[in-house]
Amino acid sequence: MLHTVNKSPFERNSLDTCLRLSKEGSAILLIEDGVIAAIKGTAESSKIEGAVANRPVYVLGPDVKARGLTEDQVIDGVKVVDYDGFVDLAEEHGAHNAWL
Amino acid sequence: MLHTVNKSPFERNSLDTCLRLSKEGSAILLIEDGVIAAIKGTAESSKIEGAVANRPVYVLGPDVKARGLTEDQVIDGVKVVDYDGFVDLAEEHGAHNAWL
Amino acid sequence: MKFGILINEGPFTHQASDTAYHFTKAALEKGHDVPRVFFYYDGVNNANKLSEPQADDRNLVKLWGDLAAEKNVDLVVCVAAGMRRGIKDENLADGFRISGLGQLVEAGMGCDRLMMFGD
Amino acid sequence: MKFGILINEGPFTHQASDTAYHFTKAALEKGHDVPRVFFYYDGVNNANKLSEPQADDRNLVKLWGDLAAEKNVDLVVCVAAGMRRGIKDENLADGFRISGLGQLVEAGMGCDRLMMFGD
Amino acid sequence: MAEYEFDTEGVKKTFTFMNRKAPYGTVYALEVLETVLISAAFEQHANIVFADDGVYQLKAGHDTADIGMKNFSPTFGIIEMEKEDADEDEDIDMNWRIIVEKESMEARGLTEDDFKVDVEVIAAAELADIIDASDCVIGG
Amino acid sequence: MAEYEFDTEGVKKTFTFMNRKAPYGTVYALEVLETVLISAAFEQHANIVFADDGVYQLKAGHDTADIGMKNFSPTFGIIEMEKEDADEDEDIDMNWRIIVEKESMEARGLTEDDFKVDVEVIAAAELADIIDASDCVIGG
Repeated sequence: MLHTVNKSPFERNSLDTCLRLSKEGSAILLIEDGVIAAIKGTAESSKIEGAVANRPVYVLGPDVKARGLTEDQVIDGVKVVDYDGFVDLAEEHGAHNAWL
Repeated sequence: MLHTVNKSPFERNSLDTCLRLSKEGSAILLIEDGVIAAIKGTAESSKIEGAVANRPVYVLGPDVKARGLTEDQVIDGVKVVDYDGFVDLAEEHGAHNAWL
Repeated sequence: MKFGILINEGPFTHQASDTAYHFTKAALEKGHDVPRVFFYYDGVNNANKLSEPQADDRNLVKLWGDLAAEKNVDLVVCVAAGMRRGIKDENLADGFRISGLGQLVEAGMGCDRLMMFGD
Repeated sequence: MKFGILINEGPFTHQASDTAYHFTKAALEKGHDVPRVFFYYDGVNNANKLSEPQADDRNLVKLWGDLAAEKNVDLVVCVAAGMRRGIKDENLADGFRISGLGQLVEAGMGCDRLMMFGD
Repeated sequence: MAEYEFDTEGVKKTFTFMNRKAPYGTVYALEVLETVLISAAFEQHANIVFADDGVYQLKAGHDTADIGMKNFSPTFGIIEMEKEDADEDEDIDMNWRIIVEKESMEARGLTEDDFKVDVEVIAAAELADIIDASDCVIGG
Repeated sequence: MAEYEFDTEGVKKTFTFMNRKAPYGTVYALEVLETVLISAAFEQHANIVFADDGVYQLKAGHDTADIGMKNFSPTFGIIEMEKEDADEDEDIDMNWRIIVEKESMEARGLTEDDFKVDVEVIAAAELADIIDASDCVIGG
């Protein structure tokens, strides 16, 4: 299963619920305002720092750039993908679960 | 100033920000999904239990009832008002600040 | 007292327009003035005359229009927000008019309170 | 692989339709099929033919319509959600059609993946 | 416009309908339940899941008279009937589960007795397995 | 339709424009800034406040080419010019402040140097007083 989270962890509980209701090992892709969770050195960074230990985590590069953030600010272990990569992840990981 | 919060404290950070960026003594009215914050015995009740100590807190009764909740579940010190009461609060407390 | 109303969201998906409507109605019934309601962002969708809710549900487009007619409320749809979202003269419901964002600033300046409802 | 797409929000206010569009385009360019995009909730507003964005902004209504024409994508607007929100034949943009919610369930049944974009 | 015809003959999938939003503040609850009902016509399996503030959708006693909005909770009665029919009729191969996440319920001080319909209360870890095994996830 | 004419002659109020949402995930940032610009035509005072994820609206280097959305951040250049004009021209009685909440900025690991325009960084307690003293609050 491919989980996507499109909300900032500062604003909503979507990432928390995704982490609680998804299986270890299943993939998470952070998109839209959800990319904020993938940034190093914030008060919310620990959530994704913890997640990368037990599952693949990806972030959508176009959404990172749009918000004036850069790939070198992305937490270690989180892979940056573009829309092509999003399609590949959807193909590889089975059903899509969007945590809105 | 009359602050309104229309989001559940479980879902969003709106109530936290309202409490942080409003003056002690200024009034808060919980409306729409924000009424969830006014309910006793939840994991989020402590926020409004703390707020009633230093400011007037109100909750919109029609929104409480709509969600299958009752006035006796409302935290002590929180006053229940209807839309008429909302208008009166807006008149009495100065500018309106909606924390969305 | 004069209340100006700002509505940020359309009907159905968010409760904002419902709450604003009940507030406006209560204010008018208490003898206050509500000279203007301004529809901005997705709020412009409250003025879509094609909206046709289920028979057992409320019809906010009509409720706003009726209130405007009965109580002389000026319902203003932001022209720029409406253009983007496809709310124009062609599909504008009765009781609404289209004008600029200056009409929101004027409502803030000219009313004792500006009340905002959104998501 | 067959991808079905579900879009829950309209253009402009939320990014959902933008993301869905870029996903769909990328999938088609990689040689996948996207037989159907289903517009539900406020997503029906993506089919409002009167939408006229600023000249320097993207026009999602047109982008979806063009993609449908070029790549044979079936753009389906939910009839019930559209009625409520005033999206009907009168203002339906080119490339979209109106049908029932069963078309969403069928897309879920008939595609390898159902991708959802919303708020 | 390119009308597409899916060949869904004999297709049996498991849909998870995810309900995470409080009722009435947004319309998602009502419109997700409409999708659940439609899926019955196609005899698909369904996990109708309530988590986060979505558990309030199930609360008994919704009274929307004073907010003037349509009370959608009678729909649960129809869903319960559809589920009972499917459970009892051997000719209907449709497994519906109405599931509440235990952690979300407890965080809100609610118990099973608060709900309008019979539900399975399932802890997050086990619910994660159920969701993971489904084919399509709809809702928000 | 009942077109209303306000008598706003000589009225001077303080508007607080509250920006709490991340850019691009929603359009509020762009549309609030349009309101800020219009308010200049009426020479009103303004607190243009950035808190919560709204601080990312000010981040330098927005590059929206790959998401295909309009980059609204050049608007900050216009706002800064309007503010400078008002600050320097004695005939314009319009006090604009561009304010970032210190706590929100720090929680996101940001500093003043990250922003596209000059801002006042103000702690929550003091910002509460500034907001409380305003006449109209617009934004989300």
